[in-house]
Amino acid sequence: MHSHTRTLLTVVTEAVLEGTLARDLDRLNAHGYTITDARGRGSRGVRDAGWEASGNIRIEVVCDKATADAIAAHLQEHYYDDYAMILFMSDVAVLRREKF
Amino acid sequence: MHSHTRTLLTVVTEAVLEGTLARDLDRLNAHGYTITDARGRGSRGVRDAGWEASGNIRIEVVCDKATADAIAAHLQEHYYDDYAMILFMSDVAVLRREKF
Amino acid sequence: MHSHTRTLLTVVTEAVLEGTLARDLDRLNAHGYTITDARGRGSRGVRDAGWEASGNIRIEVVCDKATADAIAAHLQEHYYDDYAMILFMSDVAVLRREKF
Amino acid sequence: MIDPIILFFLLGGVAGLLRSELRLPAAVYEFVSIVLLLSIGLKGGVELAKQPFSILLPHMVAVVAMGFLLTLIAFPVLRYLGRFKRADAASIAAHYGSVSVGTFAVAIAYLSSRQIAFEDHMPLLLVMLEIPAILVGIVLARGLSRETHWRSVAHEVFLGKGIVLLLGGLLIGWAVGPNGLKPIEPLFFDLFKGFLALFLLEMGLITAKQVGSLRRYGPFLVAFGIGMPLFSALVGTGVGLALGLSIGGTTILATLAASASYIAVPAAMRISVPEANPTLSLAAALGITFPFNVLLGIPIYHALAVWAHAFARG
Amino acid sequence: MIDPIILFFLLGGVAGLLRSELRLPAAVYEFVSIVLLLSIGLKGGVELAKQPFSILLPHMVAVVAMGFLLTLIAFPVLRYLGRFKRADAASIAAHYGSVSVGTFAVAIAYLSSRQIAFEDHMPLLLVMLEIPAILVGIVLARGLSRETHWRSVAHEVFLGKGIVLLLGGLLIGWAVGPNGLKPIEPLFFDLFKGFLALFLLEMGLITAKQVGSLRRYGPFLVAFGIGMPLFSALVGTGVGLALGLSIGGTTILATLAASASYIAVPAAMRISVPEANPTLSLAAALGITFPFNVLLGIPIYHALAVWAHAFARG
Amino acid sequence: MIDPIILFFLLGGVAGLLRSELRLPAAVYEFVSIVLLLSIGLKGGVELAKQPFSILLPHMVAVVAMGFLLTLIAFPVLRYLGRFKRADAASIAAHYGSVSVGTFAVAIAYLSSRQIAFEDHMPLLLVMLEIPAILVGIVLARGLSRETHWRSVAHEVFLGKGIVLLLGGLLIGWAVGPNGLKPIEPLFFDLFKGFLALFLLEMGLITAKQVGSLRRYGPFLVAFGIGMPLFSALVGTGVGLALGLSIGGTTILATLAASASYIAVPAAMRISVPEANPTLSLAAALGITFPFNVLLGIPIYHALAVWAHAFARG
Ligand SMILES: Nc1ncnc2c1ncn2[C@@H]1O[C@H](COP(=O)(O)O)[C@@H](O)[C@H]1O
Ligand SMILES: Nc1ncnc2c1ncn2[C@@H]1O[C@H](COP(=O)(O)O)[C@@H](O)[C@H]1O
Ligand SMILES: Nc1ncnc2c1ncn2[C@@H]1O[C@H](COP(=O)(O)O)[C@@H](O)[C@H]1O
Ligand code: NA
Ligand code: NA
Ligand code: NA
Repeated sequence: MHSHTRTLLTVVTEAVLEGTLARDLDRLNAHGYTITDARGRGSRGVRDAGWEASGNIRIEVVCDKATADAIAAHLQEHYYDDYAMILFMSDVAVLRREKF
Repeated sequence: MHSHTRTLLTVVTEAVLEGTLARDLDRLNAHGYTITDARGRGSRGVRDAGWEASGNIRIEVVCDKATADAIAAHLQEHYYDDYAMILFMSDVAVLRREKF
Repeated sequence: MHSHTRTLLTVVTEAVLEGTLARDLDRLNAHGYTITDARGRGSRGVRDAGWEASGNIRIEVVCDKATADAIAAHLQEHYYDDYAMILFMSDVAVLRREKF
Repeated sequence: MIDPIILFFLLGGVAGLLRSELRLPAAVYEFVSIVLLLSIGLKGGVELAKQPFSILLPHMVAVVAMGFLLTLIAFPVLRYLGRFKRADAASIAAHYGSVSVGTFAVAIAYLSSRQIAFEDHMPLLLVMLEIPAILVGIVLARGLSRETHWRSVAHEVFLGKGIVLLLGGLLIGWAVGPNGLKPIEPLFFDLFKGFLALFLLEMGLITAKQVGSLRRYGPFLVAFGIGMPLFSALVGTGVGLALGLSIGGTTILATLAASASYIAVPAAMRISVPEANPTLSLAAALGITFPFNVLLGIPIYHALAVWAHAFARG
Repeated sequence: MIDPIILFFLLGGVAGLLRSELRLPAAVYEFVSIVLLLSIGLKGGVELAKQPFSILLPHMVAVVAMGFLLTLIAFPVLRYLGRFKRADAASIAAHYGSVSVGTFAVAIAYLSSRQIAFEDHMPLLLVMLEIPAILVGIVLARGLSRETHWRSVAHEVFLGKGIVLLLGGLLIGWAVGPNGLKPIEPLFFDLFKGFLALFLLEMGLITAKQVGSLRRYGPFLVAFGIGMPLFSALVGTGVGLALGLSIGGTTILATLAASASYIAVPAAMRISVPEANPTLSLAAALGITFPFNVLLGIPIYHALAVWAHAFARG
Repeated sequence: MIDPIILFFLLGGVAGLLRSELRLPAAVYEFVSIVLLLSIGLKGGVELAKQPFSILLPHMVAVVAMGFLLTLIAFPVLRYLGRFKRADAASIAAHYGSVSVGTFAVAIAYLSSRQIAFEDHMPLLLVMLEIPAILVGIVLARGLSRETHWRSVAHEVFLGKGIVLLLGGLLIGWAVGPNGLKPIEPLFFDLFKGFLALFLLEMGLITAKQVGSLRRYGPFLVAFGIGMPLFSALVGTGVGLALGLSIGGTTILATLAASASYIAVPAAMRISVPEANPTLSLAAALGITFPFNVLLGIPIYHALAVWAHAFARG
């Protein structure tokens, strides 16, 4: 099967950012994203999703490298200092490149 | 540690397909799968999991390349046109190859 | 953007282990982890999260290769035989290496 | 006096249109709808025992026939007037040939807050009316092809959440009778309207989300979403009269006819007619017909039933 | 007349066997069980205040001893007759030495719908009986080895959800007394049976899933899943008589003895005896013993209590 | 006699401190808080209709002024006495200038279980008092800079879950009046205290988690978390007297003043003043002030109101 390489960008951050980030991703040309509810621990302590203020979300965006870099730069500039947030990227193979 | 390379196939699609896909995966020789509930946006608009008809699921299958290709081809043929669905693959290292 | 390579270790296992594994990860020097609720099928049958005893969790840890290997070895030694569990690893690019 | 549950629907709608962050967790929505479905079933089942099957049977048959008929009428309208693709026309027709449990619940609440009696086997008719449209819709989309997996269609249709809970409730209510239900009344009967209020709050939020799709698919869908229920209500009223139902019963049968499914049918169509665009049918059923019925339709159908009964009596 | 809650269990079971898509979201299951556990605790606590501790103490001791005993009897049966591995035999034995809160709730509902009185400190005995079997099970699997982390075992056992809610409810009920509970009665008491119905619906669905495992593990497990509760009920009846419990109280103690845990013990065993196969114990406890007790066992234990009291008195 | 709901809070707190695995699923927490918010709104709305707007308006204005004032007083204390960073001081001040719906609910429960009457428009004042502190907090952190997106702040603040449900409930209650609400009373009124008990159980669990942070941030936060509500309660009592509120109404106004937000304000601050550390304000509001108010504060504020009324009357 003919496949193409794209970048999978994964972000784990505070649930309170969901709306804001959805708008950001739109503006930064992500063709789509997938969100799941999550909990976890990091440098800002335990976030256990027990109630509104303490939930995480895990966002995945499949896009080209340039878009992923732009999103990562944007997140790093605007949210990294003030919010619990990590992000990481990897290469993935996709089938229909026009979707991403 | 001795590890082996396998393919991780990730599918994001409509929750209504869960039962059907579980049967398909079985038939296509996936040794297992993992499902999480998700929401997101893509070419078919926002799917926000507010109620039954608008939820996504995120399926992961770790298997050999051939199986992953077969599953991807099957999904592309049967569901890609009619359902909100994306899929992507990457290589992962596993410890006990006989499990996958 | 300057990025660094780290290892993403993903574990899918029984929800009952959450507390124990969180403590283990702490001890094994993971700087953080992310957990989502999951269900699935594997060699130990269907785990469908219908109630307490049958739920899975999906744990992600981003860390250096050595830590990932140590965690994998620890899990394999202590839990692989007795619990529904799979694990796999892949390389990911991270931005601020000091976080991981 | 306006029913508070209607105001909950409006509250949800307004909050949704203003993009409030309010939303019911999916688990809460499910909890509330499970309790409502069981309540409706139980309430109907209790009274079922009192009726001889010989009276129920003709009603059941008539209602099934009505479900077939409405779907068959809606299809050509959508296909030729609305110029929808075959699969889309079939799917939307199936939604309108079937019923909405939420609308049914509002009609019950409407009548009981006005102390208007109605026949107690209405929940049974609700169940009967849910299914035929799905079968017709599939056949309209597919023809009677061999390829349709009727076994899995039947499984999908008869073992869906809604039917299992409604039928289960009916059977339990029928088996234990009114006294047997006493101990579970506080949850299933006393809280009914409160849960219905929460349900409608969420329905308002969901409805508000359909507005975008509606704008895209234009005026025909809007017109159909209002015209079809009005027409179906006439048919329902006629059937009600013919079956000799009371004014309350006629009102409910008209409401059932007028309502469009947004739970059972979407799920079944998604599996059996996947090439149909689900956004179309949901935009119409949820974005237009549900609010229309809840806010205006039910009082209209009630007036219609009163008028028809007066007319019929002479 | 059959209790409606039993029918909810059957509805769940049938829906599950037919592979209906019906399922309660995990959050709803938790909500319902949290309310049930608190209800049972509160109800017991209210009455606890009336009893002097000097009466309660011997009952508590007797019940703990019974928990030890039943586990110790079940183990060799499973190990030598059933030819289970040591860990599996120990784990299953622990399940049967402990109790099922769901079964207890059904027994309460059974007695109160028949207006049969029972001692009010039964929830306390329920709590007491939950724990000893876990300890015995671990020792049977492990020996009294140094390696067992008793601290974390104790943590797991005493701070599990079930015990905290039951004990917490007991203490709150005991502290505020019947009048103090008035304002929270509508949630915790009036809705009790309704929530129990929803709980049993879900239990039916879960039970149906055990059938596959049962087929695999064969007839011994099925026989044990019926024989053991019958035997335990005899022991429970004897203890009830010896403690001078009423007919209702004896019935409940027999039911407690006969019931097998599927919440506290599985969780504890999974952590402390991980090499035991959880499928085995759940298949027996949920697939056989729970339905057996709920459908047949409780009436049998009631009859047994009536007969034993008649026999004892005369 | 101690209120059982307080004991639920303690149960949650103890379970949390002992690291029990007990926790309410997030969906259950949301369900319970949605019902509570609607209940409070509905109850207030029903009575609102009876009051002419000319009486309400001065109360609303006074309360908004109080919200501004308390935030402006708290800020310098935190900034200069507590040596917090500007953003942190502004954020914490906003939490304390706003209100806690949970504390309000406990105060209502406290008064009604003692049959002490209070003015029925209190929920309206609750809504009014929720918002001004947020605006002040943002301005304190930012200055009146052009960069603040006031549109999105307003959206965040006025369309947050809490305000929508409280205001929505008020409007619905006001529109349908007491008779109209009858059918939904069982869910929203009868279960109120039961749901409040579950809510407080979870609040206890959450509060227990704040202990770690408190230890880290030291004694000033603890002192502030007790001193500030005591001071605010004095202000609230004064305003209550000046507005001519009854003893009950004064108690509630003092409680409102004394309470610190942990829902609306944290969410708004997180978005609008992200550089403020949310752990600080939650540790103070949840870890200190909420338990203080619930366990000791409300009785104190009640005594204060009694004393102040006696004093005022002469
Ligand atoms: N090393 C890690 N591996 C996986 N997830 C992490 C890691 N570090 C942080 N996280 C997740 O990211 C969230 C925010 O991280 P932090 O900003 O470090 O507190 C945490 O709550 C975790 O869910
Ligand atoms: N570029 C993307 N990155 C991540 N997830 C996506 C992307 N595109 C689509 N999705 C997910 O896949 C679902 C279906 O996509 P679509 O068929 O494009 O509507 C969406 O609801 C998203 O959850
Ligand atoms: N090949 C696989 N791909 C993805 N997930 C798997 C796979 N095998 C097992 N799993 C997940 O891991 C859990 C435990 O696996 P097992 O120990 O094989 O029963 C299952 O319940 C699945 O959620
Ligand atoms: Na219809
Ligand atoms: Na037992
Ligand atoms: Na305040």
